[in-house]
Amino acid sequence: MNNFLKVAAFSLAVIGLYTFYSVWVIPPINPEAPPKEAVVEEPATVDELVELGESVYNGKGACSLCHTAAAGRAPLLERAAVIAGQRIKEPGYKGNATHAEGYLYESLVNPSAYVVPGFGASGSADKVSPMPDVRGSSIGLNETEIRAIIAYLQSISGVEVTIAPAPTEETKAKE
Amino acid sequence: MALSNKRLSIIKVVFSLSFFAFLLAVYFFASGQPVVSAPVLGALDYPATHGVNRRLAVWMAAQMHLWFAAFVLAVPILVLILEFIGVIKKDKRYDRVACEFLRVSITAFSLTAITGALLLLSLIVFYPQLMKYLASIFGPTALFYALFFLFESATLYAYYYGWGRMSEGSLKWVHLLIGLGLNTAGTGLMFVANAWVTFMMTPAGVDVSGVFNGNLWEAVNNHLWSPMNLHRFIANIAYGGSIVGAYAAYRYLSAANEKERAHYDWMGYTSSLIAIGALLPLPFAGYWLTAEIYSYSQQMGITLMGGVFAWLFIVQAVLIGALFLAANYYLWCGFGRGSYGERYLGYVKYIAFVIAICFLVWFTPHTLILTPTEARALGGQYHPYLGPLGLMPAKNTAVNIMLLFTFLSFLLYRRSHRTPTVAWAAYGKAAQAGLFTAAVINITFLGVYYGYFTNTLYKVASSVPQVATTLFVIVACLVIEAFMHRGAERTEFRWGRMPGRSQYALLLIAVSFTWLMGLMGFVRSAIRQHWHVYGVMRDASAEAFTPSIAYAAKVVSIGTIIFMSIIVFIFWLSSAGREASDE
Amino acid sequence: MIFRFLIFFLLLASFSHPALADDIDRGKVIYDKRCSWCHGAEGAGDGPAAEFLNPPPRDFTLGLYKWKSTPFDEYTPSDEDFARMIAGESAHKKVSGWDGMSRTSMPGWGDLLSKDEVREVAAYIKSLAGLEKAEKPSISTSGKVSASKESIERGRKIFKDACSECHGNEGRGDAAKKLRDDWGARTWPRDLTKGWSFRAGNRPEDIYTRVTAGINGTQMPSFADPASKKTMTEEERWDVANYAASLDEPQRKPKPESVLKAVRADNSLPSAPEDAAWDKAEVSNYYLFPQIIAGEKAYTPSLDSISVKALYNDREIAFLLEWDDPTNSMPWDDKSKEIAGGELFPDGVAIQIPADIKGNERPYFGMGGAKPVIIWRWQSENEPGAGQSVKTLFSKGPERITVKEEPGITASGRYDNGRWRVIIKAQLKPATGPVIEEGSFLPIAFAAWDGSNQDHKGKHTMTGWQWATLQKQASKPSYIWPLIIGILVLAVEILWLMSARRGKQAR
Amino acid sequence: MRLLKFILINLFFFGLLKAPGLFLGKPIPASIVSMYMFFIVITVLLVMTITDKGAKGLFAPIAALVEDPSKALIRNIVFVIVPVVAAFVVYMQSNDAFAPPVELRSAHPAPPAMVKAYGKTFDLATLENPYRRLAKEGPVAFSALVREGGEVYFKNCVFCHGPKLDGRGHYANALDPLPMPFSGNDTIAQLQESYVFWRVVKGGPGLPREGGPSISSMPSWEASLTEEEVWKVILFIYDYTGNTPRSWK
Repeated sequence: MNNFLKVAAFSLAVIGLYTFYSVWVIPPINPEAPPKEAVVEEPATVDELVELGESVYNGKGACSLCHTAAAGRAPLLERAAVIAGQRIKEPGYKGNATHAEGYLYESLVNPSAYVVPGFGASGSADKVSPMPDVRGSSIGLNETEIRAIIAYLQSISGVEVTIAPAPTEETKAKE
Repeated sequence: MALSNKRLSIIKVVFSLSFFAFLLAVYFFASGQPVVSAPVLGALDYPATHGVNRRLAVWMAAQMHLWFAAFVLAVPILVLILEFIGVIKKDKRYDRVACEFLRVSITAFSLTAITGALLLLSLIVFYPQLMKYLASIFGPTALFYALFFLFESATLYAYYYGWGRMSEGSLKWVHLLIGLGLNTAGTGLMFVANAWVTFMMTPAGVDVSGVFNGNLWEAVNNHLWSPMNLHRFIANIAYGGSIVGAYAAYRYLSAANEKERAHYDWMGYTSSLIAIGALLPLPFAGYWLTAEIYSYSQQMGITLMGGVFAWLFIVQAVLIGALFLAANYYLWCGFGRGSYGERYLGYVKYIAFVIAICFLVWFTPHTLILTPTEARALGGQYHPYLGPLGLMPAKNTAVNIMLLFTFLSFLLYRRSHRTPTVAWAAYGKAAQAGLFTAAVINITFLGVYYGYFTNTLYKVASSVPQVATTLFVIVACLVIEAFMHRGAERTEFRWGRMPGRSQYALLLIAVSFTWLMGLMGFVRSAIRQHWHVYGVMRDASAEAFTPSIAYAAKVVSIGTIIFMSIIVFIFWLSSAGREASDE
Repeated sequence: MIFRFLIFFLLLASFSHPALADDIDRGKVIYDKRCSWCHGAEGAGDGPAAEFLNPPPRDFTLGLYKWKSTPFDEYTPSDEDFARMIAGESAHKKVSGWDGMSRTSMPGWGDLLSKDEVREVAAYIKSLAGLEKAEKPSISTSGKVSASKESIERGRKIFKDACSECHGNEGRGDAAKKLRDDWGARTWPRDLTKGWSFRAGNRPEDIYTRVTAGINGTQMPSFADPASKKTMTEEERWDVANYAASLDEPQRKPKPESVLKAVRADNSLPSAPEDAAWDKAEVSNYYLFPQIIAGEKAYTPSLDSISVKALYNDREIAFLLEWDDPTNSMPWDDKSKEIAGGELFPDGVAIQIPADIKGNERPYFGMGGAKPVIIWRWQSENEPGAGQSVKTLFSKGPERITVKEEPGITASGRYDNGRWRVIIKAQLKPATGPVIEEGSFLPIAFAAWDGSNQDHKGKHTMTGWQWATLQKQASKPSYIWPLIIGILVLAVEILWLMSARRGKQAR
Repeated sequence: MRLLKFILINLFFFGLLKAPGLFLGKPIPASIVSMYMFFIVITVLLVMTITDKGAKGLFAPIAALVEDPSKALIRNIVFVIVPVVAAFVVYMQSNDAFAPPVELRSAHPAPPAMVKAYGKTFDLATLENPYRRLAKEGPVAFSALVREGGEVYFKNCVFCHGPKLDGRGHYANALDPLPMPFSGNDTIAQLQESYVFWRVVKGGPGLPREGGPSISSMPSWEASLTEEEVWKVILFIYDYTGNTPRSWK
């Protein structure tokens, strides 16, 4: 038993030394924290809204993962805001938006309202979109970010940005 | 002893079978999953843990499983090697030790299965989305895993229970074959598990958003798979050797009589020799692994070597330095086993000096901890004398010289019980000395020249010729040694004539090894940072932070203590079981 | 005989190398690589860096050198002077305070250039103005008068008559005279209390040489020049040099790593700089460097160091900030306006601390950034009777500053003989800003404005982050741990002893 | 006497480690000295205890102190002194409160994979100096670019990094830490140009945590220098100091 205690004490001392060295002797460096969503200030101007939209599009929203020519899994959005006006008149459209802006909003929160031919979920015959609701847990955009995305899409499509920086009564009523 | 040996075995079998069933269930669950892209997770995708730190829970489970797995994989390899040596040398001692260990391995085997199940369970409970995604890709491999597991269980029991019955004649060779099958299955198991782990680090076979392209082999054979397989395989051997060495050391210290002492002395020596032998090529496997990390993602490589974890390699240097110092000390003490040992004692201080210097160079950090006064005196972070020692070429040089001098200790140790009688012995020794000197000069020159006098482009270029020099000299000296000592005058090796102090060196090796494995496991996983699957699937849980080295050290220490305690318990259990059956 | 040969060879050697065409050519190559960036391709002191440096780089085409050891009536510096000016300290370790041209952008090149190369460069730059070898020898310091009390006392009187006109009553370079050098650059008389800032050393010998030779191209005349109204005898020059050397306040030389230790005061904190309570506090000195990062840049700073003391009690902390400023900038005052020679602003000083204290982390030192800072800014009177002002600013960067209401902050300053002494008091638990705790380390930075030098807003001088700490009076934990360790060690010893005894008995 | 030898050997090494600080003004940091000494003491101890005889010789005086009754007086003295010394050491350590916090700043921290600047995104892994190829293709144009880089340097960087590029500019000693030197082979010589580009463009504020962003006075030059100017000034600093950029190829 005496031997066992000695050996145990020795082993504990060795472990203790290594721990001491790693914890107290080498400098404490805390690795970078995982990128947190920045607390976005409410955009005050249309330009800021578009800017926010771009960063969400490429960052948090992860839109650019699929909506690129390289990935090829989702339609390209360079003219999305232009096409939107025509989409609502197409026969395959199941949503209830009445104008382009509303259509874009709907595409984000209810993607299956209109599925671009060839981009449906596999086995659904283009009836169901593989895209998630952007408000869902996997992406989790808030209303400001959704409006920012719409503003961004409008800006890259070259149409006038119709989204107001802060939600107006009109947009609120629509929602 | 309340549990009889038989009842223990039944429990073990039940455990193993239930683990197998569990694996099959996972397989069927997984194979039903549709192929999806890696989900973008939010904090709500992780089930509530009610105060349990999910990260820590999975970490502990994984680390325990890895230690046990390493032990369980390593011991049969060691056992097979020992049994084989025993057959060749016709020495029963080897056989006895081998059998003694297999018994330990059997208890550890069921503990491996238990910790494995625990790990799997905790992963599924705490990280369901990740497991779902991995299962959607690796589902089919679970079947292989289950099959390997079944085969390993079967061969293990056959190997162990057939030991007595298959000990003679051709049956012995069949027995060896079963042992080989056991090790193949075990290694196969590890390879399959490695595929999952390495996929998380260097995903292949999927596109940027994680959509699986259907080629399972590509996902399995990702960048890190092969180097990781090799690295873990070699490390397992070294680890097994060190644990067995520690066991022998403990038995040596508490031996009741001369005979037992001699036996455990011999056992400690043999196993630690295997451990150190396997330790030598390990850095080179490590180089390969790191090179692959760099080639997959330079970013990841820099995070590993230059960034937050730069200090981890200083800690690693301290640990490996301690390992080498302990190994050398053990050899030096061993000079006393032979009757000629006395004549080499004088050299020890020089060898120790060189090894210590190399050691100090190795752990000189690149970024110095300076008080503001010191920083001012030096005028910045760079130190005129220590600065160059912090660079890679200096460390490569130091490691190679350290290896060479450890080898020198070994050579002197071998001569402590024999004197060559061949006519050309003097020339042989001169040749060895010449080779040795040339090698040291060459390694130093390469390090200094490539490190400080050429284009930075070639900085790392020195490592390959340095390593080649070291290996060449070791092999050449061994060949000369072998020829020179043909028909040499030998005195008997007096096993058991070791001071108790030397046994603590073996204990230190085992403890350091365990700790080191935990630390390296941490860094391998930590360089993924906040990714589940690097660059593909982000960890969005509250515990997604990368732990600091201090945090990891504490976790590893606690893990080591728990693991060592269980191991002690297993040894006690197996010896108690044997005493019970002996009665 | 042998000696004669030796001398002959030495002479031969010395004749064979000065100002050879080869030397000049080689010197030009070195000059083009190393010197032309500041001194210009043609040596006219107009290199790319020239307009940003203060003092500006020398124009070699005029052959006019400020810092030479040859007499006033000798145009050319000695070869030794050239070597010193170029090679700097490494070649002349014995000259104190000389590292290149001290406190200028001219470094000592002795580590990069060999002695021969230095000679070659010197030959080249001499050739730019057609200078030959100096005919007169360097000023001899062999008649040195030792720096006795009497000598210094005599020096003081002479100084008052002859020097204080520019250097000020206390030698702080604060006499109200607007000076320009022959190249048109604004110059300020040397602050003699900062010996470490002298270009060519601050030993009495160095100062004697300066007084004797003058500084070419500036208003600093030679006091050995018989044509001058203020000619001094050799002894007088030594006296005044001894006096000037005695003005040095070496304890005010900045030490960059020094921690500002605030001392606990028993009673209320002093409101006057003369208060004896300040004697308890240790002074910390910091270099000021000009803001040359963003916005309007201060390329020609007139302030170069600041000294700080701090006291605190239960509620408040008080800082005593002292810095030498050659002018009291009073924007309404005609004299001030004349000295300023440009738009005139009030003087100012500021203390910056992080808005949150989190371990060692600090915001960006230049007015913060993503992590905000708190700034307490004091300003001297802008109009007669308007009074000095103090403001609390909350800053997230140079363009994102908001003024906060903070009644707990007070400040007052006084200007006296070239030195500002300002006391700023702040709450330990302010409405805006971090809670300042005893014993912990507080990152702190300072800034200063010299309105006569057109410093205002972002154009000013400043320090980087420094550490301040509120020195604890007595702390209990510091005795507990040693006690525990001591007892533990003793216990181990006794255990050991007992086990040894037992072992012996067993035997 | 072996005990004395043991102490003397260790003292010798300790002196060796302290010498650079005492005589050359280049101290070996206290943190390193303590690390070194720890292993030196252990190594010496190991070497001296290989044989039983050696171990016994080393420990005999200590053992005698405890066991030999005739040495009771010395023992009592030693037993009092040792705890007092230990307590004193701890006291000194815990009261060393006026040393400012030790700061650690990794001189070359890990760069990000991507850098956004000048309205573009640069991939640091593949980013190269667009002018570097001219070194071979057009030496005349190249040296002109280096000269232009020099002008950028002497208009923007010289104040801190110095005319000798040794990090000792006019205002250097007001900064803490001192500005980075470019001369010598351990700063920019170790780095790729893309790395230097990142450091210049993003400055201290762009450093990751382990780089101690708050301990750097380097401003971000993105607003005041153009992309071309940054590349040129990088050409210059390598050229002037005779260094070559590191390359992964």
